[in-house]
Amino acid sequence: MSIGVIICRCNGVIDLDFDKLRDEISDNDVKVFVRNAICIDKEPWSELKKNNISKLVIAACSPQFHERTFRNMLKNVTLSVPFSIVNLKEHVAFVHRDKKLSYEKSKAMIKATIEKMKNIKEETIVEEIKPNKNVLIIGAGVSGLKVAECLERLGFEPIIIEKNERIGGIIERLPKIYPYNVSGKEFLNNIIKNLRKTKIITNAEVSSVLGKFGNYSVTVIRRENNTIEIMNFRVPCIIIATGIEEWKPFDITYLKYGRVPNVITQLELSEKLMRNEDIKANRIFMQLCVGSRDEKFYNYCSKMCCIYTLENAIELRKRGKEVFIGYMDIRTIWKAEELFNEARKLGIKFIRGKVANVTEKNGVLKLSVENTLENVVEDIEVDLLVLSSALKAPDTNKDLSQILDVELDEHNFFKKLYYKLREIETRKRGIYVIGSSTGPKSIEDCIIEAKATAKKIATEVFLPRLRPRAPSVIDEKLCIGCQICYKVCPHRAIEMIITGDGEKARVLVENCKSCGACVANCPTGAAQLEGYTTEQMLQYIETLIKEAKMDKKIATFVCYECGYAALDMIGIKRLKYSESYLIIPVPCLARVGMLDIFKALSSGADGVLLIGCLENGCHYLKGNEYATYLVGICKDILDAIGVEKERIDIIKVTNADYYKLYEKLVEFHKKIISLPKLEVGK
Amino acid sequence: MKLGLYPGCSLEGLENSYLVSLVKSFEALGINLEEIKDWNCCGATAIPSINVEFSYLLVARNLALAENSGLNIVITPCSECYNRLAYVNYKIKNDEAFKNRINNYLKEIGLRYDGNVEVKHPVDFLVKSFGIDKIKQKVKKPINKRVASYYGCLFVRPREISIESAENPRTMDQIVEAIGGKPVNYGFKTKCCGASIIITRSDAALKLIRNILKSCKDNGAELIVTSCPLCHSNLDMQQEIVVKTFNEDIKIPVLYFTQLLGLSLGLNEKDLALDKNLTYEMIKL
Amino acid sequence: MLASQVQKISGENPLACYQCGNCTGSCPMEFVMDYGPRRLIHLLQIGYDDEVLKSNTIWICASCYNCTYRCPRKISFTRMAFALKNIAMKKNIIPKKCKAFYETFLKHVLNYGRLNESLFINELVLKGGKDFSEIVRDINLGIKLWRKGKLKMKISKIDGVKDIVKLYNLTKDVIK
Amino acid sequence: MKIVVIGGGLSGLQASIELADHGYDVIIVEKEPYLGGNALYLHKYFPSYPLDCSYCIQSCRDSTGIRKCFYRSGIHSIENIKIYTLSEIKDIKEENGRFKIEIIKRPRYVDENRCVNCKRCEDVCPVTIQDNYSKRKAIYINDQGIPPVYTIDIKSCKKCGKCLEVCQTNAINLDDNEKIFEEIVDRIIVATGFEEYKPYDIIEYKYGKSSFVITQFELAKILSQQKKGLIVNGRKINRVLMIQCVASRDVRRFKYCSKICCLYALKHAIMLKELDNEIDIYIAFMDIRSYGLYEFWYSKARELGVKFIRGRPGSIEEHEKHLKVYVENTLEQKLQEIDVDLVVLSSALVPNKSSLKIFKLLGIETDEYGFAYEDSKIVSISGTASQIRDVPETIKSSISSTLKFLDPIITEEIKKRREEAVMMMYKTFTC
Repeated sequence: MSIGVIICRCNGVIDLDFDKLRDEISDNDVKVFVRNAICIDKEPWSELKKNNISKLVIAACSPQFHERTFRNMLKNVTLSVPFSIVNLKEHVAFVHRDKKLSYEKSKAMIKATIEKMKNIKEETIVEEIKPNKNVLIIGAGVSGLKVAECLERLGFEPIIIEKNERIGGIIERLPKIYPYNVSGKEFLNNIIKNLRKTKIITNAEVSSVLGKFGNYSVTVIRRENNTIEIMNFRVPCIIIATGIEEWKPFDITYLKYGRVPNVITQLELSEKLMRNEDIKANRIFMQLCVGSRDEKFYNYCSKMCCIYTLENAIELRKRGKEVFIGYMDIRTIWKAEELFNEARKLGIKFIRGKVANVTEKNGVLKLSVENTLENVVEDIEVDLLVLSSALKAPDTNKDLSQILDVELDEHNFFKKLYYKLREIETRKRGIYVIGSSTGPKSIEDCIIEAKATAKKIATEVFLPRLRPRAPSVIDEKLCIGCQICYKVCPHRAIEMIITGDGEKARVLVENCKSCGACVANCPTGAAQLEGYTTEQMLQYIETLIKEAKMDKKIATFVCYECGYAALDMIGIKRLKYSESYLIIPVPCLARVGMLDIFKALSSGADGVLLIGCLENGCHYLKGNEYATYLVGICKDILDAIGVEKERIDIIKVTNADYYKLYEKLVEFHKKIISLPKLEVGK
Repeated sequence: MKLGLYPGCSLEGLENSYLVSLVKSFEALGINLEEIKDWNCCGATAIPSINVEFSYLLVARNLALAENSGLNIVITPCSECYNRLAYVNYKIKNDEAFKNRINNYLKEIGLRYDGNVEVKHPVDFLVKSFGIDKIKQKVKKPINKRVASYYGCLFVRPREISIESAENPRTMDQIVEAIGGKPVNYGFKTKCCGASIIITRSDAALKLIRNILKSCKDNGAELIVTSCPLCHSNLDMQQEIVVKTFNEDIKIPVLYFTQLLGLSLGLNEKDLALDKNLTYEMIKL
Repeated sequence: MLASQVQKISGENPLACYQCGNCTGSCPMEFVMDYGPRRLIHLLQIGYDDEVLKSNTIWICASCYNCTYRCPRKISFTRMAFALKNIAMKKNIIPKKCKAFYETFLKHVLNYGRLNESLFINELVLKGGKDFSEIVRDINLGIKLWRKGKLKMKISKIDGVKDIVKLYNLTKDVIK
Repeated sequence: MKIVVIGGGLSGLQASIELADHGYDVIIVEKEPYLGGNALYLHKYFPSYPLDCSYCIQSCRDSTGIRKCFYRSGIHSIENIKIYTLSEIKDIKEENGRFKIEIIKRPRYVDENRCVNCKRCEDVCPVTIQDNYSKRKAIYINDQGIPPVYTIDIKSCKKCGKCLEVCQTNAINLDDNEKIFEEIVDRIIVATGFEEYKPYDIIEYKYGKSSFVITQFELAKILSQQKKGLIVNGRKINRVLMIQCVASRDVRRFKYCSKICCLYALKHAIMLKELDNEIDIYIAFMDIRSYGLYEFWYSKARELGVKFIRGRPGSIEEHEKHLKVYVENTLEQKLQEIDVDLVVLSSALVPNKSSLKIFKLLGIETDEYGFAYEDSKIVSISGTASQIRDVPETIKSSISSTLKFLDPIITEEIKKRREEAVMMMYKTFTC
């Protein structure tokens, strides 16, 4: 059993006293190889293979660039060993001037990594689940139906649960949908006619969901004619497609909705048009943004109302009615602009303003509205006032979010895993959210999301290995059932089970993303994450700090996502900062515990800096939030024991903001220098 | 629970009848009020126009005095005063920075306010805290009239301090119902009467008063009740001028809701200072 | 910048307004104003400070909070108007009648701690707070009030007048 | 299944990752030296707040986390993704249901398989190129770009040979030539994307005439370089005016609304305010279209003190030290003259120039502006080639574009490949 250390010279960029280094770190178990350009040169790797090593430390450039390159290299020489990478290029060679201190830093980092690797265990294989071909879809609106259609084509057998008696959602009520130029019903029928294997259950609601990705067990209650039917399903994935509904603007009392019969909402008008009802009114005023873009009700824009309002207005105008539209901004994005143009050409009157008063007399409504472009308050008499009311999340979302254990955002829509790139996923693996369940969406968007979700499910479920990476493990003997890990887990990958020995936590392996939040917060050390177990971390920190022979040392916990990338970027830009920063990479700042911080200080570090992702930008959802709390608590503790609390700090950055991080590094170092030497044990 | 009273300048002055009838009718209901000692003017809309910061302090002083004397609730009959007191109270309770700023000033005069006082309008107090049913039980002489309740602006707006819906309030109508009257529904319940500009722009204000009176009259009201001395003085005192200016028959008696309440509770007109109303002569009960 | 000054005093940010016009439509006094509330906020937004301060809008605002209640952006024009009046008064841009009214009001608050209404009206008339035609019009009313015994000449003054003056002096220079 | 993805922007990358995750072989053809497309130059993105960085894509199934920067996504070393940069498709021929594509690769002058990105060549290169917005050497690398290797700008290169001396892996070849490759593929994904219209033809706005009239994309590039305050062409900028709907919503040019310009104008306004609170920012608009949940950005910008003027400027005059913009404030019905230091045009977004050729080769119909309409069974349109989208929509559209190529039957070979990749991941303990 020996550990190989391969150090890359990178064409002379990494320039250390390699002989001395070899002497210092070699021993019986550790073999050191110094080579050049190991990312392109295959020769050093076959040499490793010959030397029969069982574990490997690669001291080269950023693993962010080349982790997969090295994996491929190892694969090419059929060497299957666990390995870890130390970054001597972006984190040392590019950023430091002093040769001696650079050497110390490099040595300490390599030595600490060797120590860590010594304790690494081979991974344990867990049994695999064979997922079945069902997928549960909640909501039978356009998104739900479309995703069922797509999944069917891929060989799935979807089950759709609809809480209402009728299927179709909001679109069913629209006489004409943009840009398809057909009625909502027709559009839906085109999808429904393709459904063969899909089971649609109406009047039904989900009552409980247990389990994990690949194997969720769902209970559905169906109520009809006073009978209750309970059904159970086992599904690998669940899709939330609960959609959106129109707000009834009773609360805006001055608009008199609900009190005067000829004040209706836009979708009520759509329904009338859909039923081909005769609209008796001759003068019609449509008010946009009723309740939406309003801080008091719904402060977002409902996106779709401009478009269906214009469709309705055009239809009515074509029937010879006089139509007014009151608006703040007309939001006909992309080619819907043609609707706006058409409406203008047809002579629909646009008034930039909001109806402020409504008085009714003998069926005639007198509206007063400021025409903001003319600076006059106009009194307009109409027969019908149509309110394009806000689109809002259904109230049932709250219950559903609790049953499914996924979060809602501030508007009661379902929260996406990540707002930019992972919009159709939720924090729980295997639970997808599509269509207007995450906010108002156009029909085109719903269709696209449905397709994308089908693709994602196919890839996840078809292919073997539902497990992502090494998950954390909870030792049942040590677990005291305190539920802390259960509560901090950002991906809800821990369940509490009742055993003969009381309540215990257990990892839902398939859902775990290996962030380490449970490890950092477990009071008994029951939760462990291979590579970052309590013991491995402490040993790493101790070796790192003790081996670095320098005046001031700063233990720098860097999250492996944006934090590490920003630090790399400083290297790439060759900005110079102090050698005192000794790097401790962690998967996410969630892994950093109080123990780790105080271990660093007691081992001789003068300061501790945590570098993580931007606010709202943590790749594991909650890590930087937890770390912020932790830093606050540690500061208080330091304060209480009479140590300067400025020694601990946290910064949240992205790659694009590397300069901010650079300034922070310079500033923090200055602060640490100004403080007296921290006496260990004090 | 100690109930305080903040009368305000108007109730000390021209509109003393409100104070008299309030105290009397509350007594009849078994509610005793303790006046805040050495209270000062709330600043109304005038002082905020001169200096916003100073206007907060005027209010804060009153609240601090109330807190000092252990009052839990301060009944503020004047809507203008209610608006100022309740708003500043709301800000102090919800904005820590604001609270500190105010207390820094108050320190200079040896006071401090921690936000333990609740400011309530009597209408709100009767309906929500005291209870409509309790009033019903005490009614001796039901008022069998069509009554238009005029709420005015300042105790339904702004939103932070609003007692109920600013567009269609019901509380005063509930009281009217409880004492046997028939509430009249009309469109100008919370439209402004122009009290704050009656002096500086009386021409405009008179127009507003006229609209309110006309709407009440058109909807068949026999009486108007108000809950604010400024609204009252506008609708009552200025009524004759309005009638003359617009040359319309929109005469209608205007009472304080406390006066009407007192009458139903069996108090006599003199006790309720009913005769001080300028429209007293029109009142036929 | 007037807009930022207004924000500082009132806590309301004029720049946050979307210009939807709901305030002007709701304003009971719009028919006598130079500019409606929306327009005034807009003038603030684009920095037409003189027009804002010289307009009669702020002096006509009846502080009914109707605009505030309905504003979809949760901005209060009423409070902005207060702040604007503060600033205008500091710059002495103020209609004559308003000047008399506010000065007398302040005098009462500082001298007595309260407003003594009967005295207040008298002083107001003397200071030119009322037009001649208004005085003539109101004489009848005055007589009526006198008969009813509503006008009382007793002055009420609080003990804490000293404190009030102190508070006033502390805040006098908040507006620059 | 072998699939070629034409275009290596955000959408092309996403589609490639999706297909590679599914075990298919992917070929990416990109005409620029680096993958990333428009995102490489945009610095920071919507829709997150605080503004997130733009060099971000979903991570592959066999790596940690939910997303990665371009350069560290490791796409260049995924076995079943082959990348052709500096390449263009010359011809596509259909043969028995498969396609034979001819790819022309322009020389990079640096061997992609030999360059180790040690940066020593850059240090010794004597030629510095200063373009409008940034500074670089003749041998350069895009810090975020994939592949992470150098490129020589041969037009500015003096062929002094200094880089050859320091390169220990012999990666540099100054006599590199154009090469032609042939690939046989089963399916095609078109992700050619969009670009910003350069509004030279709107003479009144003086774009191209004045160096202080720029477009939003150019501003993005400038912003990525700024550390404190805004300096453009050596002038300290105190007042900025942005003009919305330049050439879009214009029947003479582009009838459609470009959808995202309002959003990034707001983004830039907020970024400028955060960079230097003293900068006065005006946005001249017709309608602000911060649709859906993006409304937050509009109110945020308003609250930060960005000034909105409803009106479309008529003309811009250039003076010695400033620009004078004439705009009718339609809410005031008044002509306003505004003196500013910089005018930023939110110009229309149009299909990428090179996409037309591809569409023609593949027989894809387009609308009058060149956005693709319909796709066929074997060709899929991804991302902004068919319509303007924001980033989340682009991503979703790319994922959905791969759907129709998925085969419900997974071969044993694909299964094994996935298994191996995941097993390798378990062995890595850096993080």
